[in-house]
Amino acid sequence: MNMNLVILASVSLGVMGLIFGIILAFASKKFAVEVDPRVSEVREVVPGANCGACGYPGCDGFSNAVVKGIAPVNGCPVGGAAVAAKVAKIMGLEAESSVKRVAKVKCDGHAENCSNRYDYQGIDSCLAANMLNGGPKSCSFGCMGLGSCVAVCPFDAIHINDKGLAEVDPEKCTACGKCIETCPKDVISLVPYEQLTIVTCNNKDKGPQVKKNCKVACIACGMCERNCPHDAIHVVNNLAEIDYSKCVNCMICVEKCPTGAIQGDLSLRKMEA
Amino acid sequence: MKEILKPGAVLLIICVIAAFALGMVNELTADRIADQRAAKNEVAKQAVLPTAASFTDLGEDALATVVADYAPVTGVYIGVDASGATVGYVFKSTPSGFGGPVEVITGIDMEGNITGLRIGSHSETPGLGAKSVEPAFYEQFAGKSADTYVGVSKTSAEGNDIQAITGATISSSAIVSGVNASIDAYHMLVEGGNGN
Amino acid sequence: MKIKNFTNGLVKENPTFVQLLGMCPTLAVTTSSVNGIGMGLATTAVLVCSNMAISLIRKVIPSNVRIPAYVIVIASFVTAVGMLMEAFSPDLYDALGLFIPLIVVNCIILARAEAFASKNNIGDSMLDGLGMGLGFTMSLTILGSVREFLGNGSVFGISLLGSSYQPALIMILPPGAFLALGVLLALYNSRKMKKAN
Amino acid sequence: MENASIFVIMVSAVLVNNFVLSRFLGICPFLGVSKQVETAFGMGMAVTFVMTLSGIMTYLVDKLLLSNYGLEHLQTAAFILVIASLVQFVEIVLQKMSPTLHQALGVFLPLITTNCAVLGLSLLNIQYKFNLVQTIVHSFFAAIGFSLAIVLFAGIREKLQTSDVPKPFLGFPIALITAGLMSIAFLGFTGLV
Repeated sequence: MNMNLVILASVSLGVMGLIFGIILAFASKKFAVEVDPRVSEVREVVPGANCGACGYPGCDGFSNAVVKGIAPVNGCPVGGAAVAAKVAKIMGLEAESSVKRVAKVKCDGHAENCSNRYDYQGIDSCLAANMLNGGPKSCSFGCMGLGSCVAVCPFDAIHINDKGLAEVDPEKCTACGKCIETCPKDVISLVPYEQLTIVTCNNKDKGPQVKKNCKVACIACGMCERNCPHDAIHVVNNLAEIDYSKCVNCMICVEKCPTGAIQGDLSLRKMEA
Repeated sequence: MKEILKPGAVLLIICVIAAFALGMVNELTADRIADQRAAKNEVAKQAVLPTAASFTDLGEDALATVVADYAPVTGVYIGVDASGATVGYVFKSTPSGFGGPVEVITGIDMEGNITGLRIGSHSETPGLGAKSVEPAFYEQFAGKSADTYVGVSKTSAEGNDIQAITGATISSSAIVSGVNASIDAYHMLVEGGNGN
Repeated sequence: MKIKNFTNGLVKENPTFVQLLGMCPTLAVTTSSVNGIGMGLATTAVLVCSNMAISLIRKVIPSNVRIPAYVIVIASFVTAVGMLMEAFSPDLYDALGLFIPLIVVNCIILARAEAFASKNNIGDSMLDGLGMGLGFTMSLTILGSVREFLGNGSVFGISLLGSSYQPALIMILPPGAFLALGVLLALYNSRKMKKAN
Repeated sequence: MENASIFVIMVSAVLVNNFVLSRFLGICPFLGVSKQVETAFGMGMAVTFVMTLSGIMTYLVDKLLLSNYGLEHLQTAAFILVIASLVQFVEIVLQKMSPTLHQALGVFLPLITTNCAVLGLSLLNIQYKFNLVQTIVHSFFAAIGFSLAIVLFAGIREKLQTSDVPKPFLGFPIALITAGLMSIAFLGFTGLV
């Protein structure tokens, strides 16, 4: 059992290992590519099957896309909700990701409330109509009901209702944000699933001018702001805005609003004790 | 500085453990493997030259000339019977076949006939070149005369030719080249007279 | 210790038919079903040990030298197994000895180490190694028997087609391996497609 | 083989015993990275760089360290360590130099490490008892053989995308059969040297 051969073997291979270890460490420092640390974090969380179902070249591709903001947080179908939640956390969207959110159309300007300036005969899409001097409706902030959002929704969660306005089905909506992106009027926004009190108006013009165009528009009178016991609603550039974390759906604002621009089903109101 | 050394240190430890383990295993097994191989060799020598009782190695210098002139031949053993008379020679040659060197052990008796052939260690493709270890192939050499070269034919073999393994002509011709080199060495040793 | 890790390697992510890894030994060795089994079992043994070893030391290894570290572990396992086998069980070595050096360069082992063992605990890694190894053995045996059947009319050495059959020698030669695997993969896909719709 | 001239080694490494189509080494990247010609070419260059350098380094390690201290049993482990570190180095440099090629090679770059071609080459260099010059030539042209095979294969596979292949044969099956036909063609070279 001549031991020195064994020791010689271990020493020689050990030294070679050491040299290569140092060279590699040095090289990885010198050639370090500034990789956004979040990319490796996302890469850790994603299943790593490189299956490409998300449409990106493997998980590395997907992680880069998520960190760059191109890919949606729930873009990994294989990972499902669990991975989406983790990725969202990494991407700093903690607040929303814990609360389930759905899209909501902030406009009630159907035919009786808001008249048309001209009769639009053309391609059945809001984007096209919007190019014609802001669309047929007299209120240039409202929903034109021509369905660009319906065309783009991958989950069939938004439709034009009988009143000619877009309406979201909260059960099907996955908050993917595609309708928000396409709507030329930016009249759709993400709202917590349980939120019952909604400001159904998107008009940021001054009060008197707005009254001419739409009967149920927000005229920025500030009644809601003054009467809200929870300081959950404020008028920001002539439009009432609800802070969903503070609002308890007591619906006092719904009663106080002179034009009915804030809507909520009073039967479901939650008066505190 | 520390994070440059850390990988090096980790690799160092892993390599040392791996090398130490390999070294120990090698110590444990080296001599057993050597015995095994020697035993196999002994068996092979006995098989190719059945008439010999024991084998002695060829003289140093004679071996040197043989290895120099007759390339793939690497070892020569003289077979002697119980009474000590030389009954033949066993030549070990390592021609390179398809996958690497093939150890060919050829026995030639004093009358100039090949008494037998065995294949030692080889790395030919399994199912093809590796078939050379089967009796169907190496039995063909026994009885061939050492006066002329042994030939290889793909189809039916007659006279001093042997039938190549189907699909492994490279391996078969490599083995035959080892045999022919052994035949040359045999002639040199026998006619040359310094076969002691 | 989920059983899924084991079954996953058998069919769903079969290393040969689905991931197309470990091609070098697969094509070179499967000239007969016996070789196929030999190679498969030898690889399984090494795969299980190396998966367990790597999952043991995964926390210690900094990521920029992880490949050299894993590879050293695998190579020493393989050499050690080869030496021990040659010393203590010569007849097994005669049968499998030829495959041992081939295992070192088998892509499956590093692929599983990199993709699985470096992320999971020892139990799952062992199961995954076993599953992948047996999946590999299974596909190798199938490929080996097909090639042997066409190549010299026998399976497991038992000649089925008798001497009248003129063997399609190409199947034993290297190109045959490509063709056989290609057709087998196509059958595998068509069966999966039929099951899908 | 050890006294073969440079030209003989070259022809045998590229054509006769082509590493992919006759010796069956390095098939995993050969199948995995041959979807487009430029990635195949990139892979070929990366493998050429790795194989040539690792051929030389393993030869030196063997000559200086292993052979004269009787450490042959460490051969596989030492060679693999050299190759793995070399590949890791290439990966780091490539990530910096050309991220697109690094992205395209992706998972197959670490697979070069266990690539049978690279280790097979190192072991063959020792088996054939080459001297340094012969080792360099053999390593380089073996890699050229590999690159030749993979680029040719990628060219055919690109054509295959547009041809109507029966449904179950799409993807790897048809690729394998093409590789089989190519390897039959390369069988023609056996015995040339």
